[in-house]
Parts: sequence; C-alpha cells; structure tokens
Amino acid sequence: MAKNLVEVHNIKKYFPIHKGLLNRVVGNVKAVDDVSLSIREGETFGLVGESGCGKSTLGRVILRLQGATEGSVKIDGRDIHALSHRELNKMREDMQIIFQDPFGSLNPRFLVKDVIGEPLKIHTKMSAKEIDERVVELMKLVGLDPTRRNRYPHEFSGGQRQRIGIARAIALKPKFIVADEAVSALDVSVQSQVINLLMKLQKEMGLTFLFIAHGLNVVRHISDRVGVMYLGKMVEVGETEALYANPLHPYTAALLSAIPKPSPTKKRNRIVLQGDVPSPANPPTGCRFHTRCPFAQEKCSQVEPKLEEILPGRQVACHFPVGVEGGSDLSTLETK
Amino acid sequence: MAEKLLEVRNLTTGFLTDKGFVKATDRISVSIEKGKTLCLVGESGSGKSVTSLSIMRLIDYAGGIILEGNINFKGQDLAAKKQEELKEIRGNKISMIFQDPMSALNPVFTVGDQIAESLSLHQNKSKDEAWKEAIELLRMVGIPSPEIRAKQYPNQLSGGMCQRVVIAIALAAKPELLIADEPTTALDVTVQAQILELLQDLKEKLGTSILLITHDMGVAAEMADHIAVMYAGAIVEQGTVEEIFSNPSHPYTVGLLQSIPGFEGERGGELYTIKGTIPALGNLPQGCRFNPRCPHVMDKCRQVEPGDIKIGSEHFTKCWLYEDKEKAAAALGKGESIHG
Amino acid sequence: MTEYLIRRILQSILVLFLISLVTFGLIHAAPGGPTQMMISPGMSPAAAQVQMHNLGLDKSIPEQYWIWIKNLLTGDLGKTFKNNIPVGDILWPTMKNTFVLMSFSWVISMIIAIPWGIYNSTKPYGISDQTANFVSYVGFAMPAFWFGIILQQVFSLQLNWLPLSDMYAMDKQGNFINLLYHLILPCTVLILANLAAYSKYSRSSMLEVLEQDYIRTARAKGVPERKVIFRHALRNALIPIITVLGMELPTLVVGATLTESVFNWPGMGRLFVDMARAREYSVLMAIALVTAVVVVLGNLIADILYKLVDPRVQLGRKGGKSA
Amino acid sequence: VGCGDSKTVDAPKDEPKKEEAAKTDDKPAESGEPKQGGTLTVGTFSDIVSVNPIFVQDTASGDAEQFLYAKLFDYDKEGNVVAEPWSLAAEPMKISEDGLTYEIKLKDNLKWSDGQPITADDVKFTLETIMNPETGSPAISNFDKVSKIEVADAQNLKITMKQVYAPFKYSLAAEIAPQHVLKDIKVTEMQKNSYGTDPAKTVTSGPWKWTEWKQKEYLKFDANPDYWGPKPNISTVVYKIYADQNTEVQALIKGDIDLVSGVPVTQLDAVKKIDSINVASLPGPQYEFVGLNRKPENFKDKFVPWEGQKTRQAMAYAVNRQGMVDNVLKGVGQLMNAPFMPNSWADPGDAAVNYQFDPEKAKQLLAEEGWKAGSDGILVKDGHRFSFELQYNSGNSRREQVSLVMQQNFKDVGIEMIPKAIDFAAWNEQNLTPGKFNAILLGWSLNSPDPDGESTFSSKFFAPTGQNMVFYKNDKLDKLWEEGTKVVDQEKRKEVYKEIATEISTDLPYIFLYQYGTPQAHSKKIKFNEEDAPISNLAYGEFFHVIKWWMGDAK
Amino acid sequence: MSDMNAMSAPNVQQSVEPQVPENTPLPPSDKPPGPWKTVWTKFRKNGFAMTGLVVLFLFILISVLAPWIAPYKPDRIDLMIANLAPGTGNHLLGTDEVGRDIFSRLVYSSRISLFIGFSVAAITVIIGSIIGAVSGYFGGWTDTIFMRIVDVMNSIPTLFLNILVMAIFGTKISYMIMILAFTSWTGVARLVRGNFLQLREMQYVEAAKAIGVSSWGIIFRHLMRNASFPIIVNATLMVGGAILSESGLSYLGLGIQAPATSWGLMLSNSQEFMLTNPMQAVYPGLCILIVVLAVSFIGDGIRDALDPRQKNSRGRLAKWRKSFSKSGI
Ligand SMILES: Nc1ncnc2c1ncn2[C@@H]1O[C@H](COP(=O)(O)OP(=O)(O)OP(=O)(O)O)[C@@H](O)[C@H]1O
Ligand SMILES: Nc1ncnc2c1ncn2[C@@H]1O[C@H](COP(=O)(O)OP(=O)(O)OP(=O)(O)O)[C@@H](O)[C@H]1O
Ligand SMILES: [Mg+2]
Ligand SMILES: [Mg+2]
Repeated sequence: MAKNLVEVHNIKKYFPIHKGLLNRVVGNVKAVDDVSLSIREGETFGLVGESGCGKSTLGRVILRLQGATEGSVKIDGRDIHALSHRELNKMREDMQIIFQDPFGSLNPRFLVKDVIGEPLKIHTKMSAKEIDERVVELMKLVGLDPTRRNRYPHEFSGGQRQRIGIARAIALKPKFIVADEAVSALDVSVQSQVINLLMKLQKEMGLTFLFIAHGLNVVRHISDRVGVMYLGKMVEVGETEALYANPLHPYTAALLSAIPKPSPTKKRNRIVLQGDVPSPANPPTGCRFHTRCPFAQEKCSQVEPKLEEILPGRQVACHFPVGVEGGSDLSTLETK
Repeated sequence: MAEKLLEVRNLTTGFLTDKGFVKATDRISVSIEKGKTLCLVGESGSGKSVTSLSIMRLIDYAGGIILEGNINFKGQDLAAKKQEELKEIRGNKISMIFQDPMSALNPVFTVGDQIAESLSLHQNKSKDEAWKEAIELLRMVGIPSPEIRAKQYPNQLSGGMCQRVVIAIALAAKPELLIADEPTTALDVTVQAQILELLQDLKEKLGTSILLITHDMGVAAEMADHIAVMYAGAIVEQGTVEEIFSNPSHPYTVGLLQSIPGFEGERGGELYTIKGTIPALGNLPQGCRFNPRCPHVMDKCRQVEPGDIKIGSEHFTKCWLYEDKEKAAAALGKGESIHG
Repeated sequence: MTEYLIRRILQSILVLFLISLVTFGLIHAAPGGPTQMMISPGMSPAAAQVQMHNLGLDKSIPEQYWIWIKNLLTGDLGKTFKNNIPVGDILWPTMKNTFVLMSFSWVISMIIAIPWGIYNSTKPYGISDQTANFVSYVGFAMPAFWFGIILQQVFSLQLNWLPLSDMYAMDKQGNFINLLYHLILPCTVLILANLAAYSKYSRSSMLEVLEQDYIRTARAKGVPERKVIFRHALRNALIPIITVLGMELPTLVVGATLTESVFNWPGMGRLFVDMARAREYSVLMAIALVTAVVVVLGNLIADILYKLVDPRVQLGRKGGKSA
Repeated sequence: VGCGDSKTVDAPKDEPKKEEAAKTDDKPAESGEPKQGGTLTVGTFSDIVSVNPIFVQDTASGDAEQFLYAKLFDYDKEGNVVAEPWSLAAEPMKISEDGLTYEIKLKDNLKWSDGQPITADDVKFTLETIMNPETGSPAISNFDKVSKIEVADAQNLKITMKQVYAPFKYSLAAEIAPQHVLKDIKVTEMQKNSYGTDPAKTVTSGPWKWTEWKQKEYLKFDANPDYWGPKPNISTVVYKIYADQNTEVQALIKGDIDLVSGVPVTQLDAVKKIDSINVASLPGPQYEFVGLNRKPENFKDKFVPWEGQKTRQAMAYAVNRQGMVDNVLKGVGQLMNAPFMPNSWADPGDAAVNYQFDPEKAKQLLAEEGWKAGSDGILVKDGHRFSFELQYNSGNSRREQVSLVMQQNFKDVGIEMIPKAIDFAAWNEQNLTPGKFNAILLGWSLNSPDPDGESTFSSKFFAPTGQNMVFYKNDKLDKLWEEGTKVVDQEKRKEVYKEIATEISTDLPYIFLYQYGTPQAHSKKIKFNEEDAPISNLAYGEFFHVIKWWMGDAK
Repeated sequence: MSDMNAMSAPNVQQSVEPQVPENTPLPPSDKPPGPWKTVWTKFRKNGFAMTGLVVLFLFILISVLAPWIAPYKPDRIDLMIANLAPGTGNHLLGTDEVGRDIFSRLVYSSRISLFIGFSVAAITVIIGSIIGAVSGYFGGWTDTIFMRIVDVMNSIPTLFLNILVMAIFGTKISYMIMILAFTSWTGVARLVRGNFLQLREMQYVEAAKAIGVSSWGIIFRHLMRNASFPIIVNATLMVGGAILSESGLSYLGLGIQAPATSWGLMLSNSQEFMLTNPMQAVYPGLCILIVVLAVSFIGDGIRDALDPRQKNSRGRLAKWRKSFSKSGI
C-alpha cells in the first residue's frame, strides 16, 4: 500500500461568534470539529456532504490557507501548521488548490499568462521568457490554445477558465492538490471534459487529490476513497465502491438515496429526511445527525459516536450503523 | 391526446444589446397537457428562464422583447395581451416559483403577509380569512408550526422553508399551471428531495400542470412526463420522458446523457465528452446550431437549420440525421430501431 | 436591539470624544493659539498675566481640555474671549436659524426629489429622467454661492420681486409669512444642490430594488404595477435612502455656510466664518462640537430607523441559511 | 478703528483747527419741519463687542455708543470741544493758566436710563477706572497724564494734570459709565461683566436706549422716554449687521437700510446711480502708508535695503500716488506727505516734501545710493537684490489694488516688490504687533483731531509694546514730538508740527500715501438741516447731530 | 461577477484545442483589447463623456499654455484702461477695475483651479485607497481603528474644518491642498474598503495565497487593479469637488490670495462689481461650471462604461421594435 502523503489529525476549526457590548465571543461556529483523515500518495480522496458542513474549511485548513483551532496536518511528513511563514511558502510549491468558481478564481485584471505564470514568478528564478515558454507548455497540457495567453479570463468560457485554474495549480508540479468543487459550477457537457483532464493529469504527474464535491456521482467516478461529512464531523470513510454500494451511516444512505438518477425507469427508494441541517454554531448534542436520523435512539442524543473502523477499510461514526448486525435496517423505513 | 393547457408556438424572445438584437429563444414550440409535467432541460444560458418569463410575460420587465409567436393559454394568446390584462392570469391561473427562494421573498414583509396578499388579490378574501388560509397553505407545504412562521420574516427562515413559502404563494390561488424555474438548484440534496417530493404530492392532489425547468437530468427523469431539451435558444428534441431517456435522438441529448458519470458500473474511466462549448447567443453558427460540436456533422448541417422532425408519436428532434433513419441508426451506433 | 442601541450610543460618544480632542487640539496647535489672541497689543505683561489667569489660559493644555469638557458636560460652552458673552447665547439662535433654513430646504428637496426619483426609476432614460439627470449635473457643478449671487441680482435687485437677504424684514421680525418670503431664494439655492443628489439616490435605489427577485415574484403573483412599486419596492428602496440621508447630514449642516454668507442669513455657518476670522476659539469649538453632535445623532437616528424599517437586520445576523 | 481693516492710533490731542464739513455730492440736506417717529436703519458689517464706554475699542461698538451715551463734551462742526445741549457738561471746560487743571461743570438734570442721577462721581469713577491699569481699558493712554480727579459737588469736578499735555482736552469728549451699576465689580472682572453686552443691564445716558441685540443680526435702540435732554426725532434706530460690505451695499440699494458709512469706492458709481441715495464722498480721518521696517533681523542677511535716506526718497518718487487717488480711490482721497490731516490746523502745507511721481528722479537717487541694475533688471547693492515683501490684509480690495499698482511702479525703477495678503487677525497677531515684516501697507485712523503722533513715530514706542512697529528712530523727531504736546498754545504747536512735517517727510519712516475716505451713503429718507449734516473727517462724524435728524417717512 | 459581463464577451468559441506545431517554443499570441481599451471603446461612444473629455483637455491645455494664450500678464495693472467693456482695445472680455485683462486672468486662473483639483484628487486617492485597502483587507483592529477615524472625520463638517485651518494657519495653496485632501480621503477610503471587503472574499485571493503571494502583493498587485475603476470614477468627481471647494473658500476670503488668481478669487472680487460689471462674476462662474460639468461627465462616462446594465428606455425598445417590424425581418 502506498504511504500516506497527507495525514490530518484531530483538526478543529472554530469561527468565533462575537456579540454583545464588548464584542465578546459568545460561541463558535464549529465548522470542522475534530476530523482526522489520511490520503495516500497518488490517490483521490473524495469529500462529500451538504452545503456548510465544513468541506471547504477542511480543505483550506489542510493547506493552511486558514489556521487550525486545534490539530495538526502533515503533508509529506512535515507538520504544515508548525512551519514558519518562509518554510510554508516553500512548501506551497508542493500543495495547490483548484477552486469551484470559474469566475471568481481568476483575477479578472490579470492576463491569462500572468495568472498561470504567477506561481513560477514567485517560486522560481525563471526569466520572463522562460516563464512564457512554460506557460505555453502548460496551456497545451490542459488543452488551451496558447495563442490566447495574452487575453483576459473573461474572454474564456467556464470550462476553459477552469482549465486555466488547473494550469496555475500544476505549474509548479505539486504533489498534492485540493480540488474544491472544481467541477460543480460547470455544465454537464463541460464537466466531463474537466473531469477527464484532472484524471489525465493525475495519471501523468502522479498527483494526489483531495476532491471536494457535492455531486455524488462525480465523486464516485473520480475518487478512490470517499469521506462523508455532516455538520463539521466526518461520519463515514470508505473505499468508494463499497461505500456507494453499502452505506453504513444512515446519513450517507439518505444522501445517496436523495439524488435523482437520470433514468426514469429505475425509480429508487428514497429516504426523505425531515428538517434542515442544524446550525454549526449550535450543533445538536450526541450524534449530530440524531435530529434528522430516522433510526435515532435515546443513546444517539447523548453519546457522541466515534469514527471507528467497523469493517475493513470502512470507518463510520454511528451507534447503529446500517446493515450491520444490531444496527439500523433501511427496509423498516417507509420509502418512496 | 390529452387536452392542451398551454401551447407555445414559435416563441422568439430576445434582448437588444450593444451588439444588436440577440435571440434568447428561437421559435420555440412546446405544450403542456392538463395535469402533466413538462421539463425543460438544457445547459446554463440555453434560454430556459427566458422561455418561462416570456410565458408569464415578465420578460417585458427584464428588458426583453417577444418578437413573434403565440402563447396560447386556454384559448387566450398571452403574447398579445396588455400587461394590465395579465394580472387576472398571473398568480391566479399561472403562477411561478423561482430559483433562489431567499431572494424571491420580499425581505420587509412577513411570509404570512406575502401569502395572504396573493389570496386577497385573486380571491377577494378579507384580511382575516386570507391570513387563516395562508396558515393553512403553510401547513400544506409542510412547514411546522405555521402560526408562528407566518409572522416571521424571510430572513428568519431556512432556504428550504423559504422555497416552501414560495410554493405556498404560488399555490395560493390554486393555479392551473405552475412554472418552476430550477426550484431546487439552490438547495441541498436532502432538501431538494423534500421539495421534489412536495411538488409531486401537490401535483397529484391539486391536479396542477407543471412546467419544470432544470438542468439536472436526474430531476427531469424523476419529475417529468414530457421533456424538452434546449440548446442555445432552441428546443432540439422533445418527447415523453421514456422516449428521451431510452431513445435519445439528437446528438446533443445523447452526449448530455452520456457525459454524466453514473452511479453504477465502471468508475474512473474516461467520460464521454461533447467537445467545445455552447456558442454565444449573438454568435450562432450557420445551419444547425450544434454543428461545431456535433460528432456526426454533415455538410448540410453547416448550411441549413433543421426543423422539427417527428420520430415518435410525441417525439421530435431537430437533426438532419433523422431525415434518413438508417443513416441515423448507423451514425449513432444503435441497434434499436427508431420510432417512426 | 437595546444592546445594539447601547453599543451604537457608546460608539457615538467615543466619536464625539475624539472629535472634541481633534477640535481642541487643532485650535491649540494654531500658531499663537488662543493665548496670543487674548492679549491686546500694548497690554502690560502683568495685565496680560491677569487676563490669562482670568481666562484660564495659564493652565496646562490637558488641564484646559479637562475644564472645557467638564463645563461642556454641564452645558456650559464657555464664553467669548472678546466680550465674555456666553457662547450659547450666540450659538443657539444662529443654530435655530440654520435649522429653519436647512429643514425647509431639506424637506422640500425630499418632497420633490424622492417621488421624482421614484417616478424616474419606473421610466428610466425618459424625458423626466433626463431632465433630472441634467439638473443633478448642474446642481453639482454650479458653485452654490454663485447661483445665489445670480438669483439675488435677478430676482431681488433687477426684478425686485424678492427680498435680497436676511431672515425677516426689520419691521416684521418673527412673522412667519415674511420668513417664507425670505426663505425662497436661499432655499432655491440649497434645494437645487440637494435635489440633484436625492433624486439620484432614490432613483438608483429604486432601480436596484426593481431588479430584485422578489419584485419579479410580486409581479408573478399578479400584483398590479402600482402596488408593486408603492408597496413592494418602495419600502425596500427607502432603506438605503434613509441611510444616505443620514450620512448626508454633515453636508446639510454645513451646506448652508456659503448660502448663509450670500444671503446674510444669521445662521451658524455664517457665524462660523465670522468667528474663524475673529478667532473666537470658544465659539468655534462649540460650533464644531455641536455640529458633530447633530451629525452623529443624525447618523444614529438613521441607523436606528434603518433597523426599524428593515427586518433583515432586526435580529442582528444577516440572512443565513439557519436562523 | 480697529475694525478689521485699519489699526487704531489713539492719537493724543490738542486744539483743533477749522475743518471743513463734508459736502454731499447731491443736494446735501433739506431743511424743513422735523417729524417725530420713524426708524433709522444703519448698516454695518461687523457686530459690536461691548458698549461699555470703559472698554469700547471697535468701530461698531463706538457707533452704537453715539446713540446710547451722552458725552461729557461734544465736538462741533469744526472739531472744537464744546458743551452742546446734549452734552453732560453744562458749559465749556475751564483750563487753568498753567494748563494743569481742568474744571468741569455738569448739567443738573442728568439722568441715567434707570432714573438715577448722573453726577460728577460717575465721571470721576469712569475716568479713574480707565486709568487703572488692571482694568485693561484701551483708553488708558488718554488719561495717563492725569494726576488727580476731585469732585467738588454733584455737578462740579476738577482734573489735575501731572504735566502740561495739550491734546488732553479731546480726551474729555468721552462717554461716561454709571458708577452705581459698576462700582461693586472688581475692575479685573469688569470686562467680563454683562454691562455693555446685555441690553437689559446696560444703563445708558443718551437719547436712545438699548432694547434689543440679536447677535450678528441687529441692534435696536428706542428713543428713551425719560431722556433728560432735548428729545430726538427718530424714535427707533436699528443697527443692522451684514456678512460683508457687498451685501451691505446691496441692501442699501435695495432700500433695506438707510445709511452706510463705508461704501467701498469700487461700488461708488453704482450707488451714485440710485436716485434715492445721497453719497458724501470726502476723505475721512484716516490715511494710508507704506511702513518700511528698519530692524535688520527682519531681512535676509540682515540687510535693510532702504537704510539709506535717498533710497527711501527714491521709493517715494517711484510711487504714483496721484494715480492711486484718481483711479483706485476714485478721487475720494487726498495726497499726504506727513502724518497730519490735510486741512486740519496742523496741516503743514508746503513744509512737507511732496514726492511727485517721478520714476526718473527715483532711478537717479537709487543710482546715487549705489544701486546698480542686476542681470534680471532688479537693482543690486553689495550683492543684495532690492527685493522685499509688502504685506497687507486680505479681503481689502483697495489695498490689494494699491499694492498691485505699487508693484508695477517699483518694478519700473528696478525694485522687486512681492505683495502678500494675510488675514487681518493673523497679520495683526503675528506681524504687526511684534513688528515682523519687511514692509506693510496699512492705514491709521485718527480718533481725535489732535496731530500728536509720538506713540507711532517716537523710538520710545517700539513694538511690540508700542506702535512704532517699523522701529524708526530719529532723535530730532523724538524730541519734537515731545515738545509738541508740552505747549498749550496752538500757534506754537503749529510751528513744532511744521518742523516735524519737514523732517519726517525728508527722512520717511513711511511712504505716506494719501488720506482716504469711506464715502457715506444715506437714503434721502433721512432728513436734517444743513448745520446737522454728517461730517466725514471727524470720528463718528457720520452721526453728527443725529439727535436732530428726522425720517422723511415718519408718520 | 456582474462586472465581468461588462467586458465584451467575444466569441468564446474559437479553437479550443491547441493547433500549434509542437516544437515552436513560443507561438505567436493575439493581443486583444485590455479592460482599459474595452472601457474606452464604450466610453468613446458616450457623447457627453467625450465632450467632457475634450473640454477638460482644452482647459488643461489652456492652463499649461497660459503664458502663450493669455495676451497679457494676469497681474498687469494699468489704471488707465480700467473697466473696459468686452472687446475694447485688445481685451476680449474687457478689463477689471485696475485694468487687468479679464480674459488673461481667466486663463491663468485655470492653472490654480485645475492644479488644486487634480492634486487634491491625487493625494486623496493615494491616501484613501491605501487606508481603505489596508483596513478592508486586513479587517480586525486595523479596520476598527481606521474606521473610527473615518467616523470622526465624517462627523466634522468638512467646510468648517477647511475654514478653521485656512483662517488659523493662513491661506497658502499648499495648506489648502493639504486640508482639502485631508478632509476628503474618507470617501475614497470607505469606497475602497467596501470594495476590498468584497474582493478579499474572491477566490482568486485565496488562489494567490495558495501560491504564496504575500499580503501586500495581494493588496497592491491583485486587488488594487480590481478596485481601480471605481477609484478612478471617484477621483474624477473629486477633481470637481476640489475645484468647487477652492472657489468656496476663496469666495469667503480664506482661499487663494492676490496676486495669485483663481476662478474662486475672481468670483469673490467680482462681487464688488456686480452692480457695475456683472459679467465679471459670470465668466469665472461659468468656467467653474463648465470644468466641473466636464469632469462629472467624464466620471459618469467611465461609470457607465463599466456598468453592464443596458440603458434601454422603453421608448427606445418600442422604437426599435417598430423599425424592426417595418423592415420586415
Ligand atoms: N470565515 C468564516 N467565518 C465564520 N464562519 C465561517 C467562515 N468560513 C466558513 N464558515 C462557516 O463554517 C461552516 C462551514 O463552511 P464551509 O465553507 O467549509 O462549508 P462547505 O462544506 O464548503 O459548504 P459549501 O458546499 O456551501 O461550499 C459554515 O457554516 C460557514 O458558515
Ligand atoms: N436582461 C437580459 N439582457 C440581455 N441578455 C439576457 C438577459 N437575460 C438573459 N439574457 C441572455 O439570454 C440567454 C438565456 O438566458 P436564460 O436565463 O434563459 O438561461 P437559462 O437557460 O435559464 O440558464 P440558467 O441555467 O443559467 O438559468 C443567456 O445567454 C443570457 O445571457
Ligand atoms: Mg465549500
Ligand atoms: Mg435560468
């Protein structure tokens, strides 16, 4: 088995809520609350969950684009959060991020070649001409027409912009890339182009991905392993196929069932959850999912379940995992 | 064939821009039967919203112009009416739900007020009655403790609840047609499931026809009776939901369906892609508007725009391939026959 | 809400405190400062000493500041150096006069500008809108005092229709009709300037609101257009207008200075100019502070009104997915 | 008088000589039957400070006093000190042979506005308070030669001088303050007291009493029903305050006000065109000059360019004074060669050197002093360029124009003059009082008709304590000035002042420019008999005999 | 995102796949118009804005070339030719009370008025945008402190402060520029701060952080460019504002002092001659009006060029529609 490139230990990220006369901290938005995970070299780790559950925050904390409240992140054996600013800057060559918003992630006042060339300018001593050459090379690599490098991002379509963002991210040949909803904003017909590109690059460059998305089908397609988050907690981690075929956590099960499948004939049984996701500022006690869980029992509201490996390669944080001896049974639910 | 509630014929709507007139919809013809759901699918910018706004004649306020075409709603041509005459129909016979529920509600009125307004506008209800009924409506769309919620402002509700309120407003006057423009896109998957569920329920209970706009083929598959696929302002294919999914005909529809990664089977392989991107509306290619991206492009495609070609009882496609069915079958590599 | 109020008030007090520091500091930083001013040429050093002592000018600056503030808090604004008249006696009447001028022109500008702006927002780029646009350009670009002078020449000296200056005719002090008569010209000057800004604000605020989704919802509901504008849009549009008007207060308070000079209006702005020339520091400090109080108060009120009108901000947090 | 455009000289005084009454340009005055009632509205552009006679210093307050207070003595048309029916004194003062004692007798029916009698004690109190240095009265120098004041009875008092001082009698044309109101107030506190600023508390002695003061707007004086003297015709006087002279004049034209005592010459033509307005344009008791600083510290490299007498004379020749009078003053002025009013008894006539505009002469004199043209055309001597800054107060268009004319004149003879306008208050504070400048363009106005100018020109009175702010020192003149006040006989004094005139006009501490005027304009509604017409070259002459005026529109 | 729509979106369709021979190291690249060019293209079509630009340019030219344009020295006095009527002698607009050529004075006045206008705007923009950028970007205490200062500044009426400073410290042009800039930077600071508050949330900021760009690099290289258009619009308006402020102060006698000259000073002086020669007040007033109008036209022109929204009146649409149906398309 390949070694772990990224190791996340007990990461917490709280955003203080200020209130009152003295602007005192009266509470915290627990965006990420005690999450651990590891990503192996060369693999794609998919992260799914509903909006606001802390996926992006986790991604950012892993790259130390945001400080962690607690916990450590090791990339290639080095504790990112313990590095000095200079060391961190050096480290940035090895870790990169690709963003969701094809409009927002490129500075509209930078020429494409400046966007792609900026990391080179900062981290290498290349001459302007060398940078230009490299930019051309990168543009070809991601499938962009290099003759258009002196244009502004707004002249490119969403998919092309996403390619520019990818070119920027791979400019320094990083080892690890966080792709935060890298394809979510794209139309289906373009989305597949970008997915193909990412997978091609991964193969060619031996990249390791943390692939954040809420499109479960895309995550399934691209990821080797998948983690499911709910309200700042990692509730389930597992090999992709196993997890999709046989979700252990009731939330994962509900999530998977809630997704409309593009085939009218195979109408699936859907678990419709009640209510909305609670506020991360004021999460429920015990298991955070218990307020919406169809299988919730007394214990769930009191004791917080730990993420434990209950099957080989399958971790779940649930007192009564689905389809397991003594656990919850989906077939008891009234489904549609 | 069931009775047609709405019949749109040759609707062309556009905008006057710096670069001249741009047609956002180009001779669109769709129809909705009583009690059925028509899904309009297509990628961003293909003109779905413009179509819906045109039907409501709200496009006038967005700076658009209906250039030609009829919008027949129960024998009246909405396209030919004056704005003042439409208030009888809007919100009463046809109502609408928009994409972003949070911004679709007026932030300075309580949600109860906003529902009640709809009631008093169209049903001459007294204030009290309207309020009572508003609470009933809230209950109907599944909002817990509606008495309390009715007195709250939109910002005090979650996105899912807001969307329910918007639906309640739309249903207040018991419309015959409900137009829903991407009603779940802004919502979480689990909440989306709730809303779709609700729409299905209501449709069954009230017998309302629905024009559902979405770009999610999954949603369309789940909700639709009929589907119309839009590409760059034109409807390139339409038919029943079964026909579209089991027998997609237009190369665009085919590509669209194939490029979605599936939930079963092979992972990690290369996905099918449609090369290139949607052309800008002001800059459509000559001939078939899909021709630069089409894997089966022929000379004719580059010169003459295809019209609707009937390939099933209710299945139409705009593709020259279907002029000649064999050729189509060969090109698409499909063994099955094509309805004719 | 109460908490917010208290916090806002505390903030305002802090701002006022800082303003008092700035004003006091500036005046004491002046070459010569108030000290020099008080010693008439030819006064013997001993007499000067007495004078300084009498006026408390021999104390250290912080001490003087402390005394000034202490007196302020008891409502004592100090006395003029020159003739020892309580500053309040001079200040309050002029303030009242300025208030009369300002409020008249302000109210009239709003009465004209807001409906006009709203009307224009419903017919953007129409004739009325273009006119408003033109008026606003000219209103901004024309030096107000120049406009005033020209009005005086035309309507007062040439045509002899309207009074040239002052607040009342000498023999009609306190007569309201006479006041109105005297208000016409200066108000015209001020209105032109305000009108421009206000109608622009209302127009753009309204236009912005009219583009919002909830207006589309209202129309989709079948709400008649008039109701869309007056019920659904207006309330939302008024919120930013209120804020802007609150923020406009400083301009408003001072806006009259030049106009007052031109029309010999016995107001605070004119007083300030006179007193700056005469270096009546206590009056200057008082005016600056009083104006600041008005401004801060105006902002505070605008803020509170804002909170009252807009339920979105009533509960503190902005609309989030979970309340 | 310290009103923001000129600095006051409290010129000490002696016997006046004949002065011509102002002639109005239009038909001066009409005789006729005085009417009772009516309102006289007077315009001004500055508010009063305090009307307390002990502290009055500025023109506005001085003007107000003319209505509110009776003086001990008044001036007649010729500027003689006399006892009029409205003066407090019952008869002319008696001056002893040796010139050391003055006896004054008051009328016996005098009453304050609160009904209290006005007695010799009030006079003694007022003068002694002024003389007390702790009071801080600006009039202190008028009485600094008094040794004692004795009250004989309620109507009689005697003033004894320390030395003979000829100008003293003019000091007795003074307003008196009420002892019964002010006696309990510490002199150091007196200026702060509301007497003089609060109409209700200001007990006065004149034909009108003070009924209202709206700060910065107007003052109102109503005829005092209990006035002890001859009743005034006009029942109300309003003293209206404007933001500036322009507004004031426009108000005059519009008819809002009846009298403006200082019409800017620039607006004279416009005002003259108005039918309903009379304009009197004779110069007043004031003159303008260029003061040449002599203190080396005020110059670059401590080089005073005009240290040489011929240089100063050359500068005087270089300046086109007549041109200024004709064009800038529009004729409302008269050339001056020495600090004595033309047409006054001290007018030296030809004894003073008259520097006729003569650039050639100027150049010649400069050459004689060793000035040579430099590369840029500006004269140079010993490596120093002849360049100086001329300061004047901003907002005074007359001085601005005059300075510009001079700049041109000086340039024509190779002198660089840089005009610099400064706000008056700052100027006074930072330059005039301490005497820090190269040269100034300033005017003196003379409050009394006496020619004494010791405090301005004697080296005993250097700035900052004195008014000799150009640091001019001339031993001969120092002596002569002193001599001038020590003689009581007017003929002898005249000789002294003639000598002074010759010396001062030769040595030139100042370049004397001209006597100038602030033309008075009044509405034809104001009526008076010829003998009561306003006089321009007497301080407060614009209200001369105002008690006898009447308003044509009175009902 | 909306401002991206402002940029023309030309055909995004062009060849997506690279079709360049593999071994040419640097393929040629097309140079499309940048954002400035795009704005300029739109700006150029705006008649008012272009007129404003031409007028302003003319005035700048006049002020630069004043010694060549003005027939006389502005302070040249000739009492013999005082108060000439327009057109007499060689005096286009006549002379004033001391025989100075009014036209020449107007010409020279443009120097000071424009100098003050532009320098105040420049200083204001520099101070304001740095402060605004820093407090908007860093937030927290920095922001709190700066914003309190802004509050204080905004609560002190600007004109009062100007008057106070000019009256107390003296009427030097440098003081005037400083005090005008000092009292007007808050507007820019607020604007830039608001902008930065939005901009700093943009994903490209995070992207820049992720590749190791320093905070200052982000502020000045990335964000300042994006905030530049609104800043420019604001600066344009500020030029007008400063010119007006100068005239106001000069009118009160607390501004420019003779022998220097500015339109405000000319106006102030002319007041005395309103009765005899009112045109003396009209000329400088008109100059101010025209220049400030020109400047605001330019500012609004830039704003409009940046505004993605269409300026379609219903009337225009209806007209268009009519012509459309007539031509029978
Ligand atoms: N800077 C911040 N300050 C305060 N709260 C924050 C901040 N950033 C994120 N949060 C909160 O933390 C929680 C997690 O946010 P995050 O962006 O990580 O969610 P996400 O899973 O990426 O959601 P999405 O799918 O919408 O991108 C949310 O409730 C969000 O409101
Ligand atoms: N007010 C307008 N002015 C000019 N063009 C417009 C306007 N509104 C829409 N369009 C254009 O019309 C086209 C169709 O837009 P429409 O909103 O109908 O797309 P859509 O299919 O609803 O896309 P989405 O899925 O993003 O909502 C787009 O190219 C859009 O740019
Ligand atoms: Mg996210
Ligand atoms: Mg849409």
